[in-house]
Amino acid sequence: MQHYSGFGLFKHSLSHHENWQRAWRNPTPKKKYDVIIVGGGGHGLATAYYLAKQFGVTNVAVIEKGYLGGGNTARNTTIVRSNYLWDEAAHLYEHAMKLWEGLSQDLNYNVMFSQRGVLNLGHTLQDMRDIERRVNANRLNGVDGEVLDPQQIKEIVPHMDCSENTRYPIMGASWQPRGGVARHDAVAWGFARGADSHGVDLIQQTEVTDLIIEDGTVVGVKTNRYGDIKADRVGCVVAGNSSVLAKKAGFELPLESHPLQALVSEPIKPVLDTVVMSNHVHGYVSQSDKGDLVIGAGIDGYNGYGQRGSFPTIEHTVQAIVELFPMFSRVRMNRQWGGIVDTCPDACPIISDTPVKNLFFNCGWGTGGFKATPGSGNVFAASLAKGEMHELAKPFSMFRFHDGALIDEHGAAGVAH
Amino acid sequence: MSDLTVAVPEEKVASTKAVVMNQVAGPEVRAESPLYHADLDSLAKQGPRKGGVRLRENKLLGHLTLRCNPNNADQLAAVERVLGMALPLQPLTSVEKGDVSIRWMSPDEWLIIVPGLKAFDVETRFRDEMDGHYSLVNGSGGSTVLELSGDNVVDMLKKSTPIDLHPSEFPVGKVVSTVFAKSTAVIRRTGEKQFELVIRRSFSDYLWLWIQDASREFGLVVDA
Amino acid sequence: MTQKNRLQSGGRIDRSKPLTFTYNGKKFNGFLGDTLASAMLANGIDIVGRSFKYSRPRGIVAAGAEEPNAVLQLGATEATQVPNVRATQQELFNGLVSSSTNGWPSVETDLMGTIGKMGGSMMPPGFYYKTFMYPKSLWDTYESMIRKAAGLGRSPLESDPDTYDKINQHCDVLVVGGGPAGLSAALTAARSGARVIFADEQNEFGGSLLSSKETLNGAPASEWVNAVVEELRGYDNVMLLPRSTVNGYHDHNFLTIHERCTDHIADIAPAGQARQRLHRVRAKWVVLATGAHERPLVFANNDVPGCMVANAVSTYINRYGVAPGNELVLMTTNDSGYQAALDWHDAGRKVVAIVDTRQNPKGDRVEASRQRGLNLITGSAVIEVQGSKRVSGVSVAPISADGNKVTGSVSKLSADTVASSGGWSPVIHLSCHTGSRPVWNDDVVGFLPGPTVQKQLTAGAINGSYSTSTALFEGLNAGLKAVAEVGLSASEVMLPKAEEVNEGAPMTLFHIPHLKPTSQAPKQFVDYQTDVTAAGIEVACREGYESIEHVKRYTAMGFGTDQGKLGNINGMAVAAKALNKTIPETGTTIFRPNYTPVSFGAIAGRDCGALFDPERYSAMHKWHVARGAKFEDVGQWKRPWYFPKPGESMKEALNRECLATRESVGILDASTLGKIDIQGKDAREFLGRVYTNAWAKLAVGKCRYGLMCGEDGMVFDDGVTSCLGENHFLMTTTTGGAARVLEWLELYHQTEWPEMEVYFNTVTDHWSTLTISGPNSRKLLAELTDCDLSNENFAFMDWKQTTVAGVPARVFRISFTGECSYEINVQANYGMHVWEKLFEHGEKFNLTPYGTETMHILRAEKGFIIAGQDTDGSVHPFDLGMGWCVAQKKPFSYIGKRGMAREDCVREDRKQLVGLKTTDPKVVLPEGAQGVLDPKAPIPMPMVGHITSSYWSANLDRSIAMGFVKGGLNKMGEKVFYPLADGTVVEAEICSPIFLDPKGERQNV
Amino acid sequence: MFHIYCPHCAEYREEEEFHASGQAHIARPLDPEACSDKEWGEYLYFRKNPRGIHHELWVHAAGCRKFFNITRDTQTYEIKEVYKIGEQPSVVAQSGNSK
Repeated sequence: MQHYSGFGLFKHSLSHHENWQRAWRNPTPKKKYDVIIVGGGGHGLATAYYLAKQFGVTNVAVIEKGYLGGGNTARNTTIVRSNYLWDEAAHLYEHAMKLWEGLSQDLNYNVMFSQRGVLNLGHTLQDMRDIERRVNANRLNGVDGEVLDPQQIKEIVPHMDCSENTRYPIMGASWQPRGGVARHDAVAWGFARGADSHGVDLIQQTEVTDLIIEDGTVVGVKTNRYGDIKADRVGCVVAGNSSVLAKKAGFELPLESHPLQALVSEPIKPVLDTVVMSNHVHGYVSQSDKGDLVIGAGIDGYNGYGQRGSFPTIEHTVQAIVELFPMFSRVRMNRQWGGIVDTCPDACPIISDTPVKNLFFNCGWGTGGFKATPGSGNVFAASLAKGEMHELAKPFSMFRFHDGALIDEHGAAGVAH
Repeated sequence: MSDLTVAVPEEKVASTKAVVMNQVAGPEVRAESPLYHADLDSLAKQGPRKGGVRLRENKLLGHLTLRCNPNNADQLAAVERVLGMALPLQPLTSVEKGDVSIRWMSPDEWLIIVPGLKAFDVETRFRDEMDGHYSLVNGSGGSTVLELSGDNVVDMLKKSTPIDLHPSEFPVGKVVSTVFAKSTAVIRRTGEKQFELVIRRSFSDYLWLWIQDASREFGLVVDA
Repeated sequence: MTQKNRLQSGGRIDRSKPLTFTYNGKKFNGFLGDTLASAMLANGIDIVGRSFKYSRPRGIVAAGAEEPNAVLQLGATEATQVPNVRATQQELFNGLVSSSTNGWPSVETDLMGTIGKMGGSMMPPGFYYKTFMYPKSLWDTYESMIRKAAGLGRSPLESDPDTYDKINQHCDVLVVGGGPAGLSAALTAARSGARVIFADEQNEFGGSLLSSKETLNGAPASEWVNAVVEELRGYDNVMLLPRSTVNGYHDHNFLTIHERCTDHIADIAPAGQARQRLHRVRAKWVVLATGAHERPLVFANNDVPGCMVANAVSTYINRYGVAPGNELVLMTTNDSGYQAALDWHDAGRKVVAIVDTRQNPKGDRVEASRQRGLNLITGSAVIEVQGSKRVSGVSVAPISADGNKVTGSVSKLSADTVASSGGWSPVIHLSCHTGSRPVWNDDVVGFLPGPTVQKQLTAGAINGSYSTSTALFEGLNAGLKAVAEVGLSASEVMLPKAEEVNEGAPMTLFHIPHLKPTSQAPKQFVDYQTDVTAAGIEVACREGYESIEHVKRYTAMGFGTDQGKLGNINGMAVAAKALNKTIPETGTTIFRPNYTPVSFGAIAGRDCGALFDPERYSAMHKWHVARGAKFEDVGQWKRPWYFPKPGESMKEALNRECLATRESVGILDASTLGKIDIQGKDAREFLGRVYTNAWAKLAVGKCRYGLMCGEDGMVFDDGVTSCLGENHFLMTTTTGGAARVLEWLELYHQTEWPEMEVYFNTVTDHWSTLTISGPNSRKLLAELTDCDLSNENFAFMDWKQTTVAGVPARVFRISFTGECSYEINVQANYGMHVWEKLFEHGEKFNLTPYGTETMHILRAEKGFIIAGQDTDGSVHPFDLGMGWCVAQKKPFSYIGKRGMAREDCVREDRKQLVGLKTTDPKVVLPEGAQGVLDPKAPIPMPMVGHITSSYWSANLDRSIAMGFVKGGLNKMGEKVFYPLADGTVVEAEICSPIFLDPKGERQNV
Repeated sequence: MFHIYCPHCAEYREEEEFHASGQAHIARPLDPEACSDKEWGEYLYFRKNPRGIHHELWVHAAGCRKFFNITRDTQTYEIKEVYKIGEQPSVVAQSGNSK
């Protein structure tokens, strides 16, 4: 793999950048793989990367119906944090956080992971109880976090209205300094380049039309471009399309795919250095390195695969942002878009074996997918390599919805993010 | 006197076994309508007399919600005996006779508005006249009626509700329950430029604030 | 200051109305009818900004929404700053204050520019992904440098003084775009009597007709435009919306229109007026007549100020009376481009040459040029521009027929303006918003609107129909179809006669070749605003970023505030060439709302500040305010939290309220509790199905507490329900749960058990609920009612109908404090009266008003739960130690029963709610503290449960707490430790949550 | 924003008046006690979530407060039909898209 560095840039500038290698190959698939990963989004590519690099399973293909990282990886608001309430979730997301912290160097691809801190605002007494509860749990779980009062918040976000005379005055916040944002596309591309360099075949523009299942065991996939491709194990990491794929395998999932909308302002000079989130007035905002305010809206209440939602959701979010930052009233909204989030009843993901042998699913991340990307890929890779679920993944079995061992993160996952 | 637990003879309530009480106090007791504290009366005296929107609170009326079966002829007949007019069965329609009016709210729900002092009488007569499965609930304290009119009343309403108010879609007599600002309202057209809003008590201060704001560019006239 | 580029005559500006404005601190003049851009050009302002990445000087290239460079900061005061205003869309007003956004120390002499020149070659697309990684510790420093370069304009730092309106609209036909197609569509629809909304982003209707010299019926086109607009104004079924951009096309024909009401008058709206208004439109049919944008060609140094889109040149001359230079070179691949040269020549300026990339062009405009004796160079292209802050000359060379390479020697021409035309791109943005994928058309050389499920029609240039006569005709047909669809018929509209212009075939060419390979040639810009070059796109493709989405994201093409209106197609063409694919093979380009940016204020509308969210009040709210209550937000309700006396701390107030209530009598405004009237012969059975406990035997006149669970067995609400009559109940819910519970009951009644005879109606707002509680509550109430309050007649958990203070009332003897307690319910109109009467008589008993906090303390002393505080959706009744409230023998398997029997729900070691006494009675545990059994254990520490409720109890003179502990119900007396953030560890003992009066005698006194 | 025909009010209203209440036609098991944890879990949580034709439950929350069913394409968001509780859809997905 061609090493990226400032010096490399200089060297290539002398040859007018004519000699850059491809970031990844464009291979024709083999007839058979040890592991096929369906879905070339961030999670799928991370899974492939760790399978090859950490677990030595290199005979791997990632099959993507569109282009790499073209799903929610390309559509989210790039927030990274690990301050989840319940032990199971906190450990999983903190595992991801630790990987984030060395990811650019590990991949030799700058994913611009920027630990500018994440604030979760509290506007009611119950908000503050929940914040205290979560931050205390985080501390004891080894996740950084503290509870701030309005004065401390004002120091971190001087332009936010922390006064008493708002409809829902800010009473405090939880603060995770290690949280932040990352460059979403770079994460997918960095993992893709890394996986490719370890021999993983990345098959784009190829749709998995069906799963080949022989007496209860998956043995491969059918594709629209290359016919059947055999595999010992198949991992499905297709987010919003998981239910559709599960149906082909003959089972249902406890999932509903909803539109999740987001929007950006025009680029403006830096005015906001941290990520601000509020469950109660329901909005969250950060400012990208390009200068846009990146704003997340809520989830629409209906199922939708249309990658767009309803306008009132946008209106309510913008009202929340203007309530928090009255001065943004004259800043202008540039673009809005939608992703498809596959949500579980308990707002926690499914990383699980399935009723079909050797078929594994990694889905149901709802609004929490991007921040988990390296951790999700890492534990899923471990599970696919061994054929049994990784310790951190076990609590997230799809079968918890039978025995009732749910992990209710609605509080921590309150706002879409 | 105490213990008015049963306001009507036992056999009468047998049909529904529901209790009815006269909830109206005597004249010596001060009753405060939902917008009492907005002091509309003095606004009516001192406020501007010209403007595109006029508002009046028609307060302390009897608000009765009737739930019954529109396919039960006996019940329909009973309603006519009590109110002297038939229930409007067409969706989104209303009827009015004298000081009594009926609004279609849902296939099995009607909002009946009568003078405040008549409420108990009407309730009692319903219990006398009507049999079978139905319910009659007094909500008089929970809502109030706003009469809105003026050349710009439609413009003001268009800022507040997504309902299409064009005469072709919303003729006189039509009634809808819908969202109004961030609350809800029952809107009824009583004239070309005249509407009636039934709003909930706990939202009334917010809605009063909203209506003042939405009317500002046209001028708001408060009537007593 | 003189306007050196202003023509002596012509244009739609009002020369009798001069205006002054400032740009970068300098004063300039313009006229009413100018845009900021036309006025800047009139004054010979070449540089309007510096480019984002390379900091190159940039000038105005277009005349409308597609302008990528002239993006300025507006605003005379801090509070009225507006970032990123497109000068080509901003009407000039007197006193307008503008400045360029990038460039240091100034746009004229910019140091970053030199850095850009040097560093530019080190900044290929995605360079930041390839560097700034080592050493890891320096990333923060690198990033702060990157952020310095971020953004264009700046946000105001003060609150917006203006207001923004929102209005809901409904119509039969919404016509988008006021050009010839839109005008004939609107006219046709209007004459049929249909309800029409006609919107255009510009200050006047007419579209392309305003910026050309063409005639209709032999007269200037504007005459026809005026006539049509006049007629439309006369119809009351037509709403005309100039200065209104249809910026979003949403599902089921819902569109948003952004109207700028006062931006053309001043930078702050006149008193009483909204600055902008957002129209939320529901249209039965939509006619998109949004026109097309001309594509500039991609050639070396095509960003030097003076390089413009051909059509923009015509627009400035014809509409604004401005010739943006003296010596013009026009490069075109098609006939329409010639118009710029003709207009330039007719304006008396020098046309240096018309460079046509086609070998032998023919067509009316070509002929017209020849007749005017213009210098026509065919089969050639402008391969490079000279000049830095303004075009000084061009290099022209012959090119191959396929346009891929330079075939001959280069000649240089002197010029100060270069107009280019690569053909037109239909404005299909709106049709893309609802998910319709555009379709490439080789004849149009552009994307056309794709198939859609919306009730949408298109007319004119958006269909690639560029001639005025076709546009008029398609508009007419769209209008006819739309009104027919809504059941109306239109009287025939006579279309005006447009000039027939014969055009030769255009050449499909986007990227002009250079002597050197693209990678080595001077920069050839594709997307000006994001500094994306043809070479950059080639690098991206070379590196394997092959999908057009990858190319766009890797290079940032199309991510500017113009969303690539000029550049996207050119970029796709360059990528297609690099990948040996066709443009459609490379992918489509999807546009999202907004078409052009919209102020957040306009989207928020009036739902901000005091109107952000309703404040719900009880009938006694004004009294609470007068008493100086502090309020708590519970849902949308403002509930009194506590009633501090002057100078009293919160703790002092709470202690006083708690003691007074237990020692004498306190009063709580409980009106916010949800109340649902339930009638019908099956009401009782229904209660049995939605509550976990038994209801079969509850007698008339009795009350009972109930727990409500979901099908998963988890508690979601609770409250007391009273039997008013045999078939008549009054259910109370939590304040926050009221709406949810009512919908829950309706859901089950309507979808599961429709056969049950029961009706539910909310009476929450109807009743005021005044709760007096404490040993003297009976004495107090006795003074206001003649109801027999003796235990014999009126026992605990009874209710009576009576009168209180002369007001008919229902009084419920139920208690959330454990004291003898009466909940007085009166029609809310009398709430204040009764409340005040209670205080008149309550003085002697030291009647004390208390709020939610004291209510919480008093109930916690009794171990009563608060749904939502002591529950979180993951606990069932047994977890709460409330098995007593779960019926086992009810015949019907009520909601929650099966759920709480699942494997995980019957585990022994589930977290269970218990009481907790701190070893040091003075220490109050913080709510949310997490308990552990071994405070010395290493991180991550195994946690056993958290504190849900914790207070100082003045009555017990110690702290009390409730919380969850794994298997806690079997661990009475055992210790739990709470490690706090400050490093201290609080030790507490597990106990019963009933801290006071365990036998429950006080409530029966 | 959706434009939804309420079968009870008999006219189109804006989405703001409605709540989506998830998949339609999920009958509560008649004898919950007889259900295994698996069966109960599937009743509680497992959904079809189709891409394409979907039958869903909505309530006219700010209007007549009645629940009703909608057949909607979850891809185009096109509403194919609206029908009352107790009625069956006439538009169904081919080849088991929605089964």
